Amino acid sequence: MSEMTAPTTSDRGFFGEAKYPGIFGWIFSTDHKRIGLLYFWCIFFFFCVGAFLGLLIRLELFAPGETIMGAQTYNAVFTLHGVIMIFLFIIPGIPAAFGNLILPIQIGARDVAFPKLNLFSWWLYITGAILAVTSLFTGGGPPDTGWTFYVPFSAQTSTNVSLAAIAVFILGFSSILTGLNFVTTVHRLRAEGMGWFRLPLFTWALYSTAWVQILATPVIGITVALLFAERVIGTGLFDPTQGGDPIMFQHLFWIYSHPAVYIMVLPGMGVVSDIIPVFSRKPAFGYKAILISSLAIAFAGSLVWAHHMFTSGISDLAVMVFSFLTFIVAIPSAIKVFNWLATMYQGSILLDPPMLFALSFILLFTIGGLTGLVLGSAATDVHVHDTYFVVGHFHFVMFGGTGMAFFAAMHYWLPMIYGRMYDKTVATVAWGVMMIGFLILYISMKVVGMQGMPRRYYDYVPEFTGLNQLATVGSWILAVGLVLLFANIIRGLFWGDPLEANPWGSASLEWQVSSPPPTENFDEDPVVTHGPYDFKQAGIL
Amino acid sequence: MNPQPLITTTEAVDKAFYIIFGISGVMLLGVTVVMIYFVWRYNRKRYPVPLSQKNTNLWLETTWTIIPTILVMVMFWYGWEGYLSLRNIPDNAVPIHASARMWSWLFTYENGKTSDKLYVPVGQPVKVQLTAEDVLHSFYVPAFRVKRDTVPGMDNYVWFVADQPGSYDLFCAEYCGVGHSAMITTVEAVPAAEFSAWLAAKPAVSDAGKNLLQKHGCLGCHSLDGSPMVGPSFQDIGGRQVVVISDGESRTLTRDRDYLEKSILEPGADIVEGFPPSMPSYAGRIPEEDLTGILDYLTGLKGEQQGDKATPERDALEPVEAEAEAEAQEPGQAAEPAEAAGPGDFVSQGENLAGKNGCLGCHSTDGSRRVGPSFKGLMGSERTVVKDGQEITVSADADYLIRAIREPGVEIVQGYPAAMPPYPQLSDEDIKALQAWLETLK
Amino acid sequence: MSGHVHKDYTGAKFGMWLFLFTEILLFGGLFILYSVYLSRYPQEFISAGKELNVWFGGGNTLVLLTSSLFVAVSITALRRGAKRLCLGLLGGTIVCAVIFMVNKYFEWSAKIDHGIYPGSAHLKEMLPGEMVFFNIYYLTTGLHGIHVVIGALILAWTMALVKSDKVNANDWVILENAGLYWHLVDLIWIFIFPLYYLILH
Amino acid sequence: MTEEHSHIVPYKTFLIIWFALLILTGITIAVAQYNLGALNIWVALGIATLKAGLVVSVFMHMQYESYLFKLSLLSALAILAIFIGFTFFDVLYR
Ligand code: HEA
Ligand code: HEA
Ligand code: HEC
Ligand code: CUA
Ligand SMILES: [Cu+2]
Repeated sequence: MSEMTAPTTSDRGFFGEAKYPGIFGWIFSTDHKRIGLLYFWCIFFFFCVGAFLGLLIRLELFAPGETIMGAQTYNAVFTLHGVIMIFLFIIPGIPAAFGNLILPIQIGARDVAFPKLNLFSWWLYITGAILAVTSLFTGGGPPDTGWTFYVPFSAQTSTNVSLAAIAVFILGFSSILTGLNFVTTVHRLRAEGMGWFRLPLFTWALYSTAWVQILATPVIGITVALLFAERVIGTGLFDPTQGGDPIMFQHLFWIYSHPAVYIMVLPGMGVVSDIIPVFSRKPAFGYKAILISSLAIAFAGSLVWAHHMFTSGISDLAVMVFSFLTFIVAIPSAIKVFNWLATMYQGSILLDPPMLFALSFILLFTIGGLTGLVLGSAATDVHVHDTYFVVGHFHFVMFGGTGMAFFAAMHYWLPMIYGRMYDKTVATVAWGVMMIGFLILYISMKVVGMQGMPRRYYDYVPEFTGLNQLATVGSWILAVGLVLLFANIIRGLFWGDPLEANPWGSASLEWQVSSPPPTENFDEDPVVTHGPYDFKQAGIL
Repeated sequence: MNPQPLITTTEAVDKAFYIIFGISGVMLLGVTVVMIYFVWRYNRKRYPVPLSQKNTNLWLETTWTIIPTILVMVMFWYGWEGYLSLRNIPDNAVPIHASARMWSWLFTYENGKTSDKLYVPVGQPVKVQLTAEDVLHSFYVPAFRVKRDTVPGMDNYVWFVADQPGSYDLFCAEYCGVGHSAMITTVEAVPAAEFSAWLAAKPAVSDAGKNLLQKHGCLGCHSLDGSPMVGPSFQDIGGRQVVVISDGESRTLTRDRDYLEKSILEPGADIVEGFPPSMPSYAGRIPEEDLTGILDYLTGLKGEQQGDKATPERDALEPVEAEAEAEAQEPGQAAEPAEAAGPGDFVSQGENLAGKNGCLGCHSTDGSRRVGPSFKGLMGSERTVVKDGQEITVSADADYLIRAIREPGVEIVQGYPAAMPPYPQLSDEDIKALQAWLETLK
Repeated sequence: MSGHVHKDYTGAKFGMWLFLFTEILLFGGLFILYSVYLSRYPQEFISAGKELNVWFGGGNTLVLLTSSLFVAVSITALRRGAKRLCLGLLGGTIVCAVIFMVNKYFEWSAKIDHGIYPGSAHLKEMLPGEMVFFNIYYLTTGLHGIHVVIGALILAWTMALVKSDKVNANDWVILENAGLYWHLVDLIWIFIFPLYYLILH
Repeated sequence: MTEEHSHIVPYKTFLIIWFALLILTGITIAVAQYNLGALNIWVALGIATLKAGLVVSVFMHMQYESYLFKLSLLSALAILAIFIGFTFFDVLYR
């Protein structure tokens, strides 16, 4: 790419200039990097809270009967764990944090298309988060519905579901604004020479995701709004005694929430697609196939929602159609996996932490995805639906997939943003510990699910004790790994060694600016002369 | 629909499992091996400079699009085939009705017999009709690979066949609130002969009464199985308590014979709470003898229920049940048979009521904590309860029991949620029976 | 590209359109429910639909279509330099919005006086399909009403901008976007009207 | 930014469209008085779609916008149609 600014690490870049003093310089800043960091740290914080709750769940399930909390508390805890992880961590995770930080620089823009809207969307996020937290301590106490809010239970329970519904509505709005911003940015603000097929795959992934955010999220908005109306004014659109149909709630819920799982994973795939070429020193194999599969997943992902409802009493025809389409969506994912592997072929592979996380994404996502196929198949889903097998599946794809991609992005890009490097050895050790804990934890869940242990069970029959204990022990190992990982990266970002220029040897635009990047990213408008993986032209090879 | 010999649901589903796991295993192994191999083979230590910059190969890309497509189609097909086996009920399936509510199951057999465990004959398919009384639940028997939600306002079903006698876990798999994980019971598969003996042990509901109800169209609005339709269900109606609205005032009545007669002849006088005043009067439209027949039947429905599980049929099942308990060892799922049989019918009637009304979904009998306090050692003890925000101590006597069941929201046992629903349908007599049984749980 | 010098009109409009898509899908959720329940309870929807007054609905249709015309013309007016006309038309649109809401108020209060509103005792006596019809009717028109109010507020704000020449013949994209929003409100109503008020008379 | 000064639509066009919209409204109301069975809903929807089309293309200037706009609108509507349509795989065949 164009050599316009010699990468330097001396000045403090965008950290140095602020419109307002102190904290206001952050929470009123419209700079995409500052907003990105606001998002990042909030999301990071909520991940820690959510993970801590996950730890509590595991402790309770260490033995049958009451271990550390009562049934009502347990139900509130897993609901909160799910809501935090989904709406506060994983959906905004990569797009809002890393998308904001990286996307504009990657395509040679000075900011996103609507900087004020971007700031507003962060405010919405934080408002939603505060409301979600408030719902724990007000009204009838913490919601106990599970993150799926199924009626009629959610319409009847005396806990504070109404406030949680408002929170979800607002968070959805925030997610929409981020998506809207990215689509417009990609269409309008690409630098000169940045043709569509020179966009980094991370940008492509975010672009596909953004469309899903725009077109699917409103549906969850209306769904929770209807739930709110059902609770507050008694419009019984889902209430069978008023002629409503509870199954319709599930349709509306999953019309959003299935596409949402691709909102969760597509950006992660984008991160992996950007990291693997850099650490293999090879252009992304099948660039077009990967970007087309991103778009295909975004589109086809909107057609399969009812696979969450195979046992609910939907028609057999619907079961057939949705099962069939579910398998179709697996194909673009498969294409990506194969392309990533092919990228490594005949490369020059360096196992630095970002690459380690990217590779564990491939492994864990494949395991999670393949168990997704078990769920997509009608007969087998009947057995494992709403068991720990499903819990295992989604932790593999969400934590093992997107979570790992999030960590990969942290280790890959944050040094560039902060201008400092973490300790790679510690990161590698932490990664190893995490992987061991992860596999023990979630494989046990899948096995106990196959044996028939239903999910959202506060208590279980004694046959399941052994595997549950194994899982709990796994969660401790995982916890050790995570704490080490986080401590290391925080230490590195604030107190680590100054970063050398373009440390990973990437050909993409975001590594050509100085680090930390200056406020408007580029001193003069960049002109792009080669693709993001063209290591030869970039002078890296 | 099913080819002979009958394949069990377990076999039908497991076939799909093997195929999908098989393919997945191969793919996973392939991906992992290739990944590790590349990392080792093309490590930067070995190749500081990549061997090539190749980034596309149409032939390869087509192959790895087509092969997965074929593989997933295979998976889809077997999954769908297995699903069809779950949906196509064999002709000779025994119909049983399952009603799910927070947080217990009630099974009703064709002859009107009810039970809180699901008894099925070995080797013969059963079709379980599923309804829900409050929120979503899900009928799940892992051993038979069947699961189906119970949805309010909707009729679902599952079928399965048990090919081995035994006791199999039956879980509620759809989250339904605080008692969700306690909504467990068992499928008791017993030899066909034993099953028929058990089923017959109690006189079936007389058909004559049912025919009369049918004839006069009562069953268009009232069910016999406990599910509310336009009007309240006839199940367990005689003698039970009911809250009615008379002239805008709400009061509690016992559904004795006179009440029932008045409800038929003058339906507008007392309206059962929660139902519309839409029943027409039958005064002059029902012959005297038919009315008598109906009243006998309605009051009798209760009498028969109470006789349920009297000694003969218990005997018939004794061995199986003992065996089941030895195997499952579930705390509090069933009281010790010896104890129940002890002080006579009254006690076993109480136990039976506790099972059927779902008390055991929330209360254990072995001292362990569930949603509510354990029944063990309850009667006669000192209880700390919260009333109007004040902590007070009361002793658990007969009167306390009545208060606890009629108005559970008034005195809340300290440390427990106010989650127990009121039970207006339990008559004073029922509560006495419950008490007699509770007394035995020292 | 020197994005920071000029305003990116196309970008701004495109962003607005994207936002309109989300609005369409928000209402889309209600239309999904409508279609499902219509197919389940065709007779009840007809009998319940008869209770709605075509004149209220039809009147409001005229009001909204006219207001849309005003907004559309106001943009041309502004661009041709007729600022007074533009302001007048925008004022007219807001008046239309008020008429619409007053009309809606009378319509709703007539219904509520008849005891037809979500959760009412009278509603509970109706057939299930009719209950669904009225519930979804209140939700849809209610949500639409909220949009009318928001739209009017946006237009009022735009008027202020036009007045102070912040929005002018050379820089009118805010007016354009406010107009787009208002047209969306009209668009939704174009579908609500036949589906609720005219269903098989 | 070349397309800054896009088409200025003359007043007359708007008036014509407005008039057409009124007529179409009249037609829907008129048609609704006849019982066409299941066809009623489709006729009503058809006319509504026509009206919406006029509003979108002229009042909202879609007609003068680039392909990107048109294509996006089309995808949004297609997705909505899919959401409704696919739900019927369940609802119609239960
Ligand atoms: C990041 C989020 C994410 C992702 C990416 C996925 C991906 C997939 N999911 Fe998952 N899913 C969830 C999150 C996610 N899911 C969540 C949160 C739930 C539970 C919600 C709740 O109830 O609380 C859930 C539940 C869920 C169900 C419902 C289960 C039930 O409740 O009964 C189903 C059923 O079909 C399903 C299927 C799939 C499939 C087929 C994929 C596919 O996209 C996977 C595709 C990937 C691969 C197939 C692996 C890679 C491919 C290869 C290595 C090639 C070789 C493979 C072939 C032979 C093709 N998922
Ligand atoms: C991205 C999403 C995500 C992630 C990362 C996780 C992470 C974890 N989850 Fe999560 N989980 C969900 C999303 C996620 N979960 C969802 C959506 C549900 C469904 C909810 C529902 O049913 O409605 C669910 C449900 C769920 C269940 C099922 C509950 C039930 O059905 O009864 C269980 C049970 O074990 C569980 C466990 C865990 C564990 C042990 C972790 C671990 O990975 C956590 C690892 C972390 C640690 C062990 C702690 C590390 C410590 C720190 C980071 C420092 C913290 C410090 C301070 C707070 C000061 N989760
Ligand atoms: C929804 C779960 C639930 C069901 C079903 C239920 N209970 Fe309870 N029960 C509770 C809870 C929770 C409490 C404690 C709070 C309270 O006192 O109301 C309780 C309290 C009681 C008490 C007072 C106990 C004490 O420790 O003082 C009695 C007696 C009782 N229940 C009897 C019954 C009987 C008999 C039935 C069945 C007919 C039944 N319950 C069904 C949840 C339930
Ligand atoms: Cu009943 Cu869960
Ligand atoms: Cu899904």
